Amino acid sequence: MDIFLQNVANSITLGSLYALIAIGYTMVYGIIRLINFAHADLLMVAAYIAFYGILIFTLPWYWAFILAIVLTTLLGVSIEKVAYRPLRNSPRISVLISAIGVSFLLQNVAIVVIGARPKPFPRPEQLVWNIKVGEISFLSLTILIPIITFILLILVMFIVKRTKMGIAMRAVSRDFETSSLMSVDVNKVISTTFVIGSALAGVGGIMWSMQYPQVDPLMGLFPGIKCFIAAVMGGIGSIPGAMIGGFVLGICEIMIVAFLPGLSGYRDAFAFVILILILLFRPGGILGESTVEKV
Amino acid sequence: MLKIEDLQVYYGGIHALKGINLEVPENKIVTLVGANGAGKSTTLRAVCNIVPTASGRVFFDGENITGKSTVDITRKGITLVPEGRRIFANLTVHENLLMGAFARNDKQEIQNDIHKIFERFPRLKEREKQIAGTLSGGEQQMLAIGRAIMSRPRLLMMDEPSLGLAPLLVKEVFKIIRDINDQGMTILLIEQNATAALKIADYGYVMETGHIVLEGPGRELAEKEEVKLAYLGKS
Amino acid sequence: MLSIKRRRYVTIVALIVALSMLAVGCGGAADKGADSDKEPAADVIKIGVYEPLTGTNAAGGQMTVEGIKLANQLYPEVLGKKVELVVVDNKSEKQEAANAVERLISKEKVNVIIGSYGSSLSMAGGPVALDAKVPVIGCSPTNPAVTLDNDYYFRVCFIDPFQGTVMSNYATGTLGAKTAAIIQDVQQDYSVGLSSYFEKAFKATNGDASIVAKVNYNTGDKDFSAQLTEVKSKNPDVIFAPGNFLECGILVAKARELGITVPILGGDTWEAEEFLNQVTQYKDIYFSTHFTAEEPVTEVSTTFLDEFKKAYPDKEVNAFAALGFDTYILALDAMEKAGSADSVAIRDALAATKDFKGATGIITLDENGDATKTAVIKKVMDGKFVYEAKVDPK
Amino acid sequence: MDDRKNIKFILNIVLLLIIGIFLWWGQDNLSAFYIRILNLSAIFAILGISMNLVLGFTGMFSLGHSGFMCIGAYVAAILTMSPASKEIIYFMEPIVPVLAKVQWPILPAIIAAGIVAAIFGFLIGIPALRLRDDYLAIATLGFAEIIRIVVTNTISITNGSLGLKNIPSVKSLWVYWGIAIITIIILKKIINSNWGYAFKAIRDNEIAAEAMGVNIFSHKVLSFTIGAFFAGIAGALMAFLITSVDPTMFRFTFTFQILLIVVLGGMGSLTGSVISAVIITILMEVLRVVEQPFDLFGLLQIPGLPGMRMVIFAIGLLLVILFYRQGLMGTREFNWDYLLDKIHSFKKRGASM
Repeated sequence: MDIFLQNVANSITLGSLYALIAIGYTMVYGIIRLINFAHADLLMVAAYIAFYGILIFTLPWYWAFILAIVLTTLLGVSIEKVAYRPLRNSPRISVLISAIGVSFLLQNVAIVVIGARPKPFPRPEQLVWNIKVGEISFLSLTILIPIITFILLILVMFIVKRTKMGIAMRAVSRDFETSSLMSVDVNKVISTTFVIGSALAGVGGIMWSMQYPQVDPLMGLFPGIKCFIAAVMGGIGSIPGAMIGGFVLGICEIMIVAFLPGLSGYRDAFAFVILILILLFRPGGILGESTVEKV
Repeated sequence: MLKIEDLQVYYGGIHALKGINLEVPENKIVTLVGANGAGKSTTLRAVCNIVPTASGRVFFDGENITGKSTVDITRKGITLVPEGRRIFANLTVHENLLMGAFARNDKQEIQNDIHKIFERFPRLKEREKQIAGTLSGGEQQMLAIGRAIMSRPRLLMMDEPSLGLAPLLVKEVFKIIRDINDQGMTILLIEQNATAALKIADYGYVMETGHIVLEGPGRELAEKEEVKLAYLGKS
Repeated sequence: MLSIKRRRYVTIVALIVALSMLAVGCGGAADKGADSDKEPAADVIKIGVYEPLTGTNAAGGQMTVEGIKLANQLYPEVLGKKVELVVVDNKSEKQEAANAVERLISKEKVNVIIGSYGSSLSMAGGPVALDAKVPVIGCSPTNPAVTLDNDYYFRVCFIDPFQGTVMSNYATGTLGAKTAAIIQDVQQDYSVGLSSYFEKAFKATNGDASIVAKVNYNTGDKDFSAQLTEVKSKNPDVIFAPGNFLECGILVAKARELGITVPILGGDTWEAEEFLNQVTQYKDIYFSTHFTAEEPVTEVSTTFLDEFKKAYPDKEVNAFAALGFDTYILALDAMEKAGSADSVAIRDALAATKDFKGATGIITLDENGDATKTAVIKKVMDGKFVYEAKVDPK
Repeated sequence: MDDRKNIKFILNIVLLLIIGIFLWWGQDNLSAFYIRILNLSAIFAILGISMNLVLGFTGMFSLGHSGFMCIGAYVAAILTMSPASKEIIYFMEPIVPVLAKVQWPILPAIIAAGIVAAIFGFLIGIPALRLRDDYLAIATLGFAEIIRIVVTNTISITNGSLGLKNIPSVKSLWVYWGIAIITIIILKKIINSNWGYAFKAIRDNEIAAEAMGVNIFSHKVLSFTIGAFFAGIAGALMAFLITSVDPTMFRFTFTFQILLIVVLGGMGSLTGSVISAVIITILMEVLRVVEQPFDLFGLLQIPGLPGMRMVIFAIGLLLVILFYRQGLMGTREFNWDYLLDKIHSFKKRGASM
């Protein structure tokens, strides 16, 4: 029983991290139908800014975190301006290649500027401590991250569902042209989307590196792909879907190792198998309606 | 109110508009009729700068608005009900109407206007919280018109509002157009259904492959032999 | 219309110009290489180094290069000629490693090569060197297959079977373990290799049922909670978890966070600041390595230690720097013994290496070209790597 | 026009002859380093054009190339390694008996590598190609990763993460460039056949293509399978060039390098891909300069910057996709007609003056 509860705790930690990052993915994808490959690298950038903020500029951790989120947001918005906006009317393949290019560039600039060697991420003691309940032990983050994820989920849902900008976002996601006929500045709406998405990436990057306290230039690669899978599982474009997808993926990954340790080497393959099955048989994801565009 | 001078548009290599001159006086219904592909939609889209103009000028209230961004143009009081309705299928009826009022900030007035629209289209009221994609064609057309009105435009441009609707609904749509006009809104209407359009229009233009070939008051135009022959399907 | 055609034309011209420049550039570089090879060959001996300076193995590669450079500063000459180091990055990628070795041999005309951290990279470079008959000295590729069937590949480190066995003996002998769990990175030859030798040795002493769990993860994973929970449920006396310091740092820290208190054992890759930083507040973490600063084996060790502290005052002494150091001085020694910088002569001298005193210990190369030498066991204590024991080869 | 045809035929022969002479000369006179780089460019050229067939000519954004390469490399390696080597190298788990005694010559092994990769391409293509654009991209990337993970875990066949070594070494320019040229010719023939027209029709407008009677799905699968076939061949060649393989070689990041080649060369141009494959492979080596530390007039020592090469390539990729989307060649091909026309018009102009 202890083992099972421990595994539940493990699942919650991993699942809520996936969920947090997946929400950012799904925001951006939902509006402009672009797999923002650079999203994964924004995690890395946020982690490094927080890292340098704390260690080099000796900022208190909360300032370092805020700074990291702000700068990551700025970077995310600039990426959209420079690399995606000029391609707004181009084939989707071009934008996708551009996204891959940006991701490639961020990683390699980080390697050149910071170096390829990983660095330990300083965990603020106020946020991270060990909790022991009977035989189960976990970090305070196991509680903190789901709470943050949930708060952000509510916040993002509120923005998208209740505010004027949110309605405009959904309108833009459907139809650029008609939106602009309604006096909606499409560029501004998309920028706002990237503000939210990148800020979420910032938070995600910081949470990720507190949980797995190590930063390196390629650290975004795996969470990036996993969280995209989570977003697809939940129904890409659906914000509660991303949350559910994140948790489901996290739980599945932990449980496959827990119950079938012999197959633990196939853990990543398993995530991809789920992805492909979902794409093929339920492209709307767990929550979404079947909205894959027809020709 | 709207004045178009020698408007030319290219689509890639295709010369779609070959110099259009057109005028829409205040408080009138002006219609632009012509066969499929004559360039009617292109004219409207060029006014809103959705397609770029190669040459020519567009004046609105005497102000040159050629080349201004779509958002700027619509904020000046021009609204287009696009062909095929183009409602936001993923938004509720209510949200669609709110989108129409996007440029406005007067919350109370917006509520009043929504109320008025529901009075005019009771069917929409019933479906207020419903996702717009689930509406029938006719309801969608009502919604598209309602959404356009929500921006309180001074000039309402409509692209084929009767397309794909049952005859009974077509009639209703034209009645609504009349009504709106009666309340003081200027309308530029595009129709393939030339009979009905010319019947309600104060003035009409006939287009053919990028040119305006005929113009005149609506009823007069409807009587002309060549118009009848070409567009009114006289057998 | 015309402008489009002209642009097309311009593009093609630009392309041809670019290509010819490239060709000339390469040719030029080659000529220069050839020139500098003919003329200064009289007074320069070139040692090539191919190491991963970027990519997943970057940290190991960089540490090794630090050691090699240090040795080069200390001993800049051999046979009365200046030694020139040519360092190239292999990006932790195989085809790059093969290119790098080929480049060193045929473009830079090096006499002997050092490298590489990461056995699979060494296996990519090895055949190239074998074809060209240029000897390579490996600093830390521990996979037995590296030197297998390759008369021109040597190494100054011990190999996985030895390392795995050493840790198994240490676990049973000193730590008194009767059961063990293994956590391995299935994508890493190093991790899989060490694990299997550990398993063999451990089963031989403690019986077939003594390995109570064997779980896998993949390079790049960050979450090991499920694997560790599985291991914890089996209550082993020790855990053997060899692998990249990148993943292992997080893994070991996580194990402690989960309340797993039994000793955790690993291999030589753990000796990196990056690993230490992750596990600094924990104890009972042991690993085998090549070198210790606390019990200098030879006088060379002392020299290395002193000089390393002088050259890199803010860095922790590590085995990879020491191994890099040894490869360099071993290369110089071989040249002196051969009395020439001829590659084949160097190879023969290397093959005959016996009781060579290096910073990491006394090195004798066996018939495969592998070093038989003392292994060192270190542990993490008070935020430092501390010398624990020495294990001699049998 | 018959004249023109003859001229073109002769020119083609001459071009091949020139290439042949260059290879013959190069084999004996170029240093092993240049030969290796040229061979590597040949492999990248095959990878580039086979990806271009899928991406540039059929308009399917597949990111699964590294997976098919992986299959090809392993098939070729296992088929050609000597039984003795296999016995030594599979020390974790012995190789499955069926494969233990196999030892094929190189060429059949290369073809087998292509065929096995093509079979996998076919099997993956049938479900995956029901998807489009980014969904297709992410699904194919997923398949490639699954292949790699399976290869890592099936130790008794692939030797797992330990990889394989002692694969027969092939150094001849003739083999690599010979296969590259054959690939180019075959793909050119395909592209100028009815299949090719169907591919391009699908790329430009699926609805229109369907209306014209093109069976969209089967042509997509066809293009994908052909792409996989040549990716497998390239993988086999990679195995023979490096003589050892392991699963980490074939991460999806490798596919991005091929994508770089295709985009820079021009999506939809075979010659573009070949040229950019050669240029990028060479630049990869030439640009090592920027990573080496160097002295500025003995005054300033600029430390080496490992990773700078990849930054340059990333910027290049972005610049091309943002400002010059057609890449080097766009959808054009190098062709004699263009050259002959030029000469012709030049002559005319000369005459009229």
